[in-house]
Amino acid sequence: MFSKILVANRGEIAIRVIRACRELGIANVAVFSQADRASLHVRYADEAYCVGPAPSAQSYLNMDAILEAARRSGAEAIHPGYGFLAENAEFARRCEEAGVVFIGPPSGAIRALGSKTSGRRLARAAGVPVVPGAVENLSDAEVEACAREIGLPVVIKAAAGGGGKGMRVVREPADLASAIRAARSEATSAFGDSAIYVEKYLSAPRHVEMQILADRSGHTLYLGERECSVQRRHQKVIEEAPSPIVDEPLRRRMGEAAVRLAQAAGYVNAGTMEFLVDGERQFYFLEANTRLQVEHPVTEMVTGLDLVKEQIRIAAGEPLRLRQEEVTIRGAAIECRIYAEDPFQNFVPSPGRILGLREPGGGGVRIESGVYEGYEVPVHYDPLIAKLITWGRDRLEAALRMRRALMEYNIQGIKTTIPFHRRVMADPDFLKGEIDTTYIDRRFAGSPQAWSEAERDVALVAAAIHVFLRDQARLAARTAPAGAAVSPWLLAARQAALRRL
Amino acid sequence: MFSKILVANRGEIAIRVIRACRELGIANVAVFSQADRASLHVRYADEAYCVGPAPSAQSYLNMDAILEAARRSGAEAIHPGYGFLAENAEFARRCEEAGVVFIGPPSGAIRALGSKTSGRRLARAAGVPVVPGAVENLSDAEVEACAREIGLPVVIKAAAGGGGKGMRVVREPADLASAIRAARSEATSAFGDSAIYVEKYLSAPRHVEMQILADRSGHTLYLGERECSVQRRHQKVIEEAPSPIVDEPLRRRMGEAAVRLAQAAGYVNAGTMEFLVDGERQFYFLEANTRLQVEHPVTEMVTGLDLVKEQIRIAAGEPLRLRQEEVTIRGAAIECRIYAEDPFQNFVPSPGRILGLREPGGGGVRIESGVYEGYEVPVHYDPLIAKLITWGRDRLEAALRMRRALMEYNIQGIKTTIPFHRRVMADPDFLKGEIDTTYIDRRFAGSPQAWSEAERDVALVAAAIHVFLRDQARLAARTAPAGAAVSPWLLAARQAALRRL
Amino acid sequence: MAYFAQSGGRECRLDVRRDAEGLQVRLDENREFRVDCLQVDAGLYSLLIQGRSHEIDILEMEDALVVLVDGQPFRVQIQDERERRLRAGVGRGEAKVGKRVVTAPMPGKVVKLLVRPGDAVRAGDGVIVVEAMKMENELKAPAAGTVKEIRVEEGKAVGGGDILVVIE
Amino acid sequence: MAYFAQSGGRECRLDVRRDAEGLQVRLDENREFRVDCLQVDAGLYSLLIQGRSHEIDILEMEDALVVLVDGQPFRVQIQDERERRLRAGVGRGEAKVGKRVVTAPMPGKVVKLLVRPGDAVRAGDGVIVVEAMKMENELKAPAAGTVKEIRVEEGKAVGGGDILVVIE
Repeated sequence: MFSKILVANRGEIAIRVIRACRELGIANVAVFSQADRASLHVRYADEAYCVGPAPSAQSYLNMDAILEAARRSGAEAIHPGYGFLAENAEFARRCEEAGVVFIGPPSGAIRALGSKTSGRRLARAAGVPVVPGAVENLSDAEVEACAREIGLPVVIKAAAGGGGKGMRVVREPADLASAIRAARSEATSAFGDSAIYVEKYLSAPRHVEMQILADRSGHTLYLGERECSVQRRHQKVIEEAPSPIVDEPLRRRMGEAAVRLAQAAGYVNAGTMEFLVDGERQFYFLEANTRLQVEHPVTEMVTGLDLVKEQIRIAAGEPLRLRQEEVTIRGAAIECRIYAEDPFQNFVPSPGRILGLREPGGGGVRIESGVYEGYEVPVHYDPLIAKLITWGRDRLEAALRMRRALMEYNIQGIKTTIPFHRRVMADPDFLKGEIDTTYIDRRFAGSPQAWSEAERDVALVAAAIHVFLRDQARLAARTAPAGAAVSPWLLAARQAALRRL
Repeated sequence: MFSKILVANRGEIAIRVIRACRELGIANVAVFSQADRASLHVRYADEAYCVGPAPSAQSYLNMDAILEAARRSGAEAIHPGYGFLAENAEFARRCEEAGVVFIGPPSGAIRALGSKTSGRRLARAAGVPVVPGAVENLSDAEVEACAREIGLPVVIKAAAGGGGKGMRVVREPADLASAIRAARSEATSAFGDSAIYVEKYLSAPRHVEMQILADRSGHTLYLGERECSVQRRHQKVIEEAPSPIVDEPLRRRMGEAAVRLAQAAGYVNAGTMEFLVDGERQFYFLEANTRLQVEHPVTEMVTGLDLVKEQIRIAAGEPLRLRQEEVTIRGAAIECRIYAEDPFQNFVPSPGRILGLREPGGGGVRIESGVYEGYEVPVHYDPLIAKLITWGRDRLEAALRMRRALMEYNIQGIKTTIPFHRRVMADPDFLKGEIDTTYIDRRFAGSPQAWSEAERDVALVAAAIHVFLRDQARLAARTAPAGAAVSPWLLAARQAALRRL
Repeated sequence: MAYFAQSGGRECRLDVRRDAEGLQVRLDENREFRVDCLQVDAGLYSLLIQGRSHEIDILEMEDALVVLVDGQPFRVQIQDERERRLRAGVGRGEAKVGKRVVTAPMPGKVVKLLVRPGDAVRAGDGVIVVEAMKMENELKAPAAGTVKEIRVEEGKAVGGGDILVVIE
Repeated sequence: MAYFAQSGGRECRLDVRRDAEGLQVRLDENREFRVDCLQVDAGLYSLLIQGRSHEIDILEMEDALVVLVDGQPFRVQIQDERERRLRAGVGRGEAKVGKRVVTAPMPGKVVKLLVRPGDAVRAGDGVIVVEAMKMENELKAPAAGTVKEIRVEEGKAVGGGDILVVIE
């Protein structure tokens, strides 16, 4: 086993990996950009090295600086998290060269599966059905030609992409040019690779993905599916395991297809095969994610496995400790991604300082968070600040528990998507499991309104009290001496903060 | 099913019950003393009524006020939590009279089992072994006589007690009189009942208890054991499930004994049979707890059951939905009780305002907490402010996860037992499962010291920086205008609080 | 103090008084609320109103408050008497003319300018692409007109609320 | 600034300087620490020292600091030069004489007085029972002597640090 691991990421996923290291008794090393000195992953790690200025191209994507931090600290392995360098075959190769273990698949498998175009090719060869489209790295003109050939709607995607970045759906011919431009530009800035491709856009499919684990000897397991149909701008916002539409026979068929594809690619470590599932429960391979997924906790909650620890053990050369028939699903889990975005203003990013934080607790509740009270969410990175996961004996218990936990979750100072999730958890369609990738647009179009009128009087009374107290406080401040210095010692101010009125 | 439940408790357990109600879609009603307006259970509940002044005898033990709150709010049932009125047969009887369902056993079963003396009598009759001692309500003289008869060491206990209150161990004849006085006085103030009894004190037994559930038709299940050997002043501080020394045959024997005893008492709802287990793995019935236990979450974590929801369903007349063979134990769970006590000063209570709070997160971590940042822990009640529970695929993973979670847990403003728990989780005996009721005295006697010298230089450097910055801030404060009014709006002060130096 | 509020198509008047027992709020001259109010944080309150316990979280938006009552959002526009008189004096049309600017909704970086000064634009046309928190956001013209002024350059950082493009 | 610290039987001198790059701490004239210090809360710090990341939580006790380094506690007594000179002037014996009082370690209620003025007590004898947070705590005499004064009554509330009994 390794004695020290470097975590080449930031935010909640860096903390996730640090926790796994700590629970395995492995020393851990964080890296951080100049904008991230106060970030929680730096505080939690055993060691921490600055790898460059705020822009990720100069820090979290800076292979030289990260490999240098590994060398300085004596780390024997690097965990890339998700995003940044996680699916970068070049980085995996450079780790191999530098004699440091990349905790992920070999660079060859990343190349074979990581690009969506070559992944689709491999799937076809392995007899796994795929969505119609062009699987090549296309020029702008070729994208347009192919789009016309397979017919609108189409989706343009970054070949190296993931998480909705560099992805655009085109429904009208007039939007094609600007979508190509946007996809290519985002692909370049997010992944350092401008390659894009196009495929048929299925109208209301469900997004179901299969988690796999493979050890070095080729022993490959599937750990069941996750349903990720609740998406906004093609970015997953709510995921769950198991999928409400997958039964044991379908699970086995999808799982075996995923394992077949992984083995064809010489895959090692944790990975995910994404599928679209249509109304007839036919599944089509969409793309592979050759890394840990954001939503991996829902699989952990129902299987009892710790995927990051499994990744580390596999990378250290250990064989998987269980057989397929020992993988059992207990209950159901749901994850809500908490973004620093304003749900009342079209989800524009809302960076800034967190002035108050109260996290939910209790049974069946898990929080993966990268923030704390007093922390400033920086403008430079992804707005995902936390994930809230709940478990229940069945899907309904998990959903009602999520609703309860979201009521307790309170973040002051920045806007977050918590109120949006509360609405979803009160929606009958969601509670019945009637979700697909059009779900959010279909159910939550238009400006967000209160979903019941019962408490409007209370809202009016509260608003009046709020402005009344604010006016009184302003009045008091005007009569107080101005310019009093604010120091950390004034935090004692908080002592007087809890006022009964 | 009930449409509204009143929760006759405070702190973390009131919140625990409110959460269960919310997840079942049941309206809930909190009660609070005048000292608890700002407590979290009041904020989380749907309704809240003040039931009297700070002292519990006038509020949380005030049956008239609580029944009146139930009447006003239209609550159909009352959940008593643990402590306060939870094991009070008189209160259960008064609920029955008032036509409101007491969520717990019938008053007859509380009387039969709730008093330790009658519980022991019943156990003997049911063929369950008990510890030698006098099972009567004794006078001071009778306690002394009986102690002499069975021989020191003995333990004097409140007949109506629990949680170490009203309990005193006597090893020396000279201490007998003061121990009797203290036990009787605590029994009176904590339970309103001065009855005490005495039994043989086993020298280094393990404390293992069996959770049971019984529905109204007499169908009774055992849900496996909890080991609660890690105690200080006879108060449990760390609990776990399963017990490291209990294997499946012993679990079945203890479980069946617990079920037999419950059935003999006409028991309905959740309950716990406490046993002492000696070095030969012989078990002796100690007492019954006719209520939810503080440590119930560890059983929930390994069985996947929600005990409070089960209690509510049973009280509503529903039959248990599972059979004994469907109760399965997955992995292991550990609970650390977080008290507002100073571990560096002989665990004296440390009430006061919580100025900063960072709770741990991540997989397998559960927090049951009654506090929040800015909250003032009142002097009037039990110092238990939170419980931290971890789960792992095996005991070692749960323990290492606990160690990791305790590192993340940070409470500013008051002293807590978190540093003590960190020490336990680093102790080889604990990690090997070598614990008994003498464990804490044996391993952690004397003044607490750092358990390794490696970081003392860092501690010295940090101390110097701390006083340096404090001196500088005091200097700055002296030159700033004095008497600036502190208002909640000044909380923005926090914005400047995160200082890089 | 008297306040005037609009919410969900409803207009009402609210009078807030503080007395020895706490706060008293009158809604529209006919309903009285006796409120036991605990202020937990600047925008976070615990209200007890006739036995009901409400957790209130208030988000201040540009032109209104979003009041979360136990997590459920209500948009409330509220003014005191002075503000109300001021607003009454301003024509509604005027406010719209003043809105013909494209502002940055959040801090970010200008990725691409899609128009040049003098270009004619229709309402809804993309005029500028701003990247914030790793997502590109195409900002659109609020109304038809001519691009009068561009106040930023490609590659430059912008602050939340900065005026980027002026359309006439 | 120069400080003098005692910890774990060790005595040392610490010099703290602030310069443009952050804080520099010299330990005992021979070891230099360049510290990247982030103050998170009044007693909570994140220190980066030569690549090592430490979370420091400082609890102020009556006569010392408890410094938790990544959760591990160290008791440190630390003074600046002025304080050190002051203490040096005070005989150690004197301080002990001044300690012959029984104080309430926390707020609570007096349950029972076990002694009366004029009673002789030995060190370790119980003198008073105080209930705090539902537990009864018997407070003991710090030294042998005679009870000179009892400042509280049974049933009365006491504050943390209040002097309850004076022994001479």
